[in-house]
Amino acid sequence: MNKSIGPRVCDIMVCAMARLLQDEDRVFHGVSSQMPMVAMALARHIHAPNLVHLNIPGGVNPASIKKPSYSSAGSELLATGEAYFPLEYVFDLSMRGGLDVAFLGGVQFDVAGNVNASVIGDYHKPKVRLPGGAGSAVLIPTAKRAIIWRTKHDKRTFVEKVDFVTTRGNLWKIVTNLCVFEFKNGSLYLDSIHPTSSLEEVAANTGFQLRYDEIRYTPLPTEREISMLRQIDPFDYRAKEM
Amino acid sequence: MNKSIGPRVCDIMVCAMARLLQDEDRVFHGVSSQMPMVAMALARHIHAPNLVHLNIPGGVNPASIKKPSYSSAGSELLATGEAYFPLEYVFDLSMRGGLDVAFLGGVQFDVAGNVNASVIGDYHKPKVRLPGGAGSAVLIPTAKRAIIWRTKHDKRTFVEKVDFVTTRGNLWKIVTNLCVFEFKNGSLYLDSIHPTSSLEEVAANTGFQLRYDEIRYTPLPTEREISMLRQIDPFDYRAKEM
Amino acid sequence: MSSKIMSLEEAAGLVRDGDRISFGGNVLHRAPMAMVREIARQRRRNLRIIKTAGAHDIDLLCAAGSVASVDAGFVSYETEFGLAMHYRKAVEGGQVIGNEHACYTVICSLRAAASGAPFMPVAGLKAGDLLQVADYFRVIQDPFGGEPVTVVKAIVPDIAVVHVQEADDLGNAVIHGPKFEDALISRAASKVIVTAEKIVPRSKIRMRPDQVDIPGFLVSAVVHAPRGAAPCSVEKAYDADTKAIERFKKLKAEEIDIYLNEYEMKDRGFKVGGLR
Amino acid sequence: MSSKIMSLEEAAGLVRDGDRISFGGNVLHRAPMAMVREIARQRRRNLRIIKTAGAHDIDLLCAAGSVASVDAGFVSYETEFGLAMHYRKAVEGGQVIGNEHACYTVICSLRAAASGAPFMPVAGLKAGDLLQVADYFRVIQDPFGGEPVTVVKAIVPDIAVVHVQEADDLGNAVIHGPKFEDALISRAASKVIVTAEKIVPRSKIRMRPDQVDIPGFLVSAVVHAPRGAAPCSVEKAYDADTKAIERFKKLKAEEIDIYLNEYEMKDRGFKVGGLR
Repeated sequence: MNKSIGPRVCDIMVCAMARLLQDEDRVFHGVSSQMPMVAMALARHIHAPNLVHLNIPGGVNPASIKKPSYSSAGSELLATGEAYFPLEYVFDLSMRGGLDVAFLGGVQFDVAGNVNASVIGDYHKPKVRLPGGAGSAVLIPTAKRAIIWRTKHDKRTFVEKVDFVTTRGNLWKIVTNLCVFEFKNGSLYLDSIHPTSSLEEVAANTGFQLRYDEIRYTPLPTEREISMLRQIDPFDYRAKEM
Repeated sequence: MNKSIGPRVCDIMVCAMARLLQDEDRVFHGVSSQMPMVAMALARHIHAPNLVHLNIPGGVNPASIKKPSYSSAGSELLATGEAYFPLEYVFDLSMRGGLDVAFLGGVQFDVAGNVNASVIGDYHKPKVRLPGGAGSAVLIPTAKRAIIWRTKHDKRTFVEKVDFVTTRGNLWKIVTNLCVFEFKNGSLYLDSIHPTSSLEEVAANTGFQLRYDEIRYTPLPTEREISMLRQIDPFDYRAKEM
Repeated sequence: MSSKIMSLEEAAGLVRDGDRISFGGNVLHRAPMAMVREIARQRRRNLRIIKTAGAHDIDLLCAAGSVASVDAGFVSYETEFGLAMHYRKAVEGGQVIGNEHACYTVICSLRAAASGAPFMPVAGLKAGDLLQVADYFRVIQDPFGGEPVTVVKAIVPDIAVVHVQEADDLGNAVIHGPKFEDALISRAASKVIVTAEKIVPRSKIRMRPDQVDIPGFLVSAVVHAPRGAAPCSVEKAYDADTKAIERFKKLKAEEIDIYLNEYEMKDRGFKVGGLR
Repeated sequence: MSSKIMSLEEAAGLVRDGDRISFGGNVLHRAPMAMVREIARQRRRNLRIIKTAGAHDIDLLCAAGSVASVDAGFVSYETEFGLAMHYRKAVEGGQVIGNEHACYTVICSLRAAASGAPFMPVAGLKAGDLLQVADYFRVIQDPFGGEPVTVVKAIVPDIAVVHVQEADDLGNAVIHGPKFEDALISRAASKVIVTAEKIVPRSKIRMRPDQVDIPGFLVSAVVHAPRGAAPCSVEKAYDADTKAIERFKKLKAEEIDIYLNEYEMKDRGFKVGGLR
């Protein structure tokens, strides 16, 4: 890795997400999800060759994710895939307990592991109408491990109590631009801090008291990971959200 | 028609069934259903060009029904069709009120319009286990008009009370080798007697008291119908059940 | 059998004020934008939109004031285009009711409709405020003795609009690439309008009947609509027109007519029977 | 990714006594007969079969004494071959429980399984003795205030066996012609065995991923089984062998081994890695 540039947060996030995936995991990402899409491809190339990559257009294990610049639901995912397994069947799969990992978004998260993707303020008269939970309300309760990623870690996002509980359930990790949280024993715990951030920064941008067992740092991307990332994501879609 | 041969019962039955179909009707036949299959093709060629022919292999409006000699669920129905609409969607269509006519079998029928395709004797310890109702239990209640055909009209088939009510509902007509029944006002009525049979024969082979408004005879096939039948069903599958 | 080909204007006439309407495609892919624009130009009102994940279609109709409610799992452009601000403002302003669904509960509502059932079980919807605030969810007992299960109410769209690559004049429609929920909405809805990049001969469709995604007998109108999904993408035809989307996103609601007029000639083309 | 190719014998070993098992195909078309025969040869017992409409598959396993129950809408050969007499006698003799379904209620049971739901509404099942005698149906209230609705209990097959024209070694399977409920049972079951007329290279499947009916990740075993549906038919490969079916139909239950032995060499072929 070129030290003069230093590690980029998006690379740290994508590698952290990729390492959460195990071989043979069946993993789903939705729309507006370039980072998980790249993370899944990275995992398949590095340590999880039998990972099953599922997505909205229904392409199983797409060979390429290079084309759909503005979309993580583009037809290339099917065109370069090995089979067609459309969205409604991915949901069914999770409902019957057959989905290992779901990558999901969300706008507000609280210390108790509740996720809000619906509204700020009252549901029937919202101050802010959010885009909606997409798959979250059914996938977070049913996927064996739900991973949330979020590139804007601030006090409006990580709150003591969410305005609206879109869903809760098998939340496992939240990967942000500053750190990784783990949900365990009914609470969000600080799991690791990105080397590009600090405990102080995370605390200053989190709306609840941080809990942690020990201070750990998210491992930096390896050279192999970075070079693989350049290969599978040459147009740097993983940086789009930053 | 060649008078020296005389009208065949199978032709009378198929033509009677075809005439029950109206233009634009969505019509379904199942397995072991060569006669309805031929009747539907006949109707499409004679008076119902916009009839929608639905079947188990899922071929919509097959251009040909010549090949599947032993089957009315053969792949030719799809291969020569205009679209694919599989069985499960045909059922759904009927459930939501979108199927006009269903052709169904059955083994026992009673004067009150009950249909038995399941067992003779006790359900849990049957004296005779019948093949089963296939689609009947959900199609007879939901298709707008259910037509039953039966090539063996006898007292074991047409009874005062069936051993087991597999289903009941929108039964409309029963076309047999002797006559046509109509179900109305909660009872089976003798609708028309085939010219090849007689009131006495129908009465002698029916296990309940015949009801009828007037004595009518089923119209004979026209020359045009017979010549069309020879064209669409050259191998005479319509006679297979006789 | 008689042709169902209509002009875009005629077909849009099948849509009534207050209709429940469902659009094919997903987010920026294969949304039936030509028909969406025509519906807006015809000033349809109080539409109740149903879609798993919408973007430009829902946003445009909200901007045009054509919408009463939206039942969707997700309404937003993808990452680089940001949020669907017209939708958002319309909900925040109280003009539009935003019924929050999971994409899957929309699917289940449509499955219920397609199978004539009043509701559909949703095994995964187990927790959260949605069960309290949304009157289209109910938790019921499992009559077979298992855990209680959430069910979602059926939604029967009055009309479904689907944009495809190829259709014949009977409405037999072929989708290339991802099909999303298009076939499902065609079975759930009372009427179906197909808009197609290309009208192909019946004989071509008959060569591969198994490739037909929507059978013609479910279809009420077929519209020849080249570039009928633009500025959204169509597999094997064109990619999303990112500049047009960005331009749209800068418009205020009162400027929407400019946008609709720009597309009017392209959308309507020449009349049926004429050249396109 | 590693190959899932197995011999017929090995794959049949995945089937356990007492399993719920569902077969692909419909009546005389594309039934996975090679696997059915191997299961019978391996003397599997107490199988609980689930199929919309079965014929030779169910009849043969009943003759072989492998069956505890059958959940089906229809069990019979087509017109000219008559009834499935082994099935019939087994039910009449009390050895086999014949659970009467409509083909559609089997479909709904499997849809419930595929979607993790405990039950599925069946809008059309409104009357008749089945509602009284069958404990897998219940009439429940519509929580949204409509008419009461019948629901059917989910059936999760332990194993699904599907015979297809083409599969790669990962289990990505392509069905030509009618697909019947094969894809549905592959999603409803806990394990899936694919038997295939032809094993094709992964690269061939990747040329048309949208044509794959069953994705490999759902599949536990892939068996190369040329003529694996005979004497039933396979679209584009062979028609039903009416003589073989007629011969079988004349056999008594105690003569079934003769029939199974006749097919043994053909069914098993040579071992994996050898010629076939």
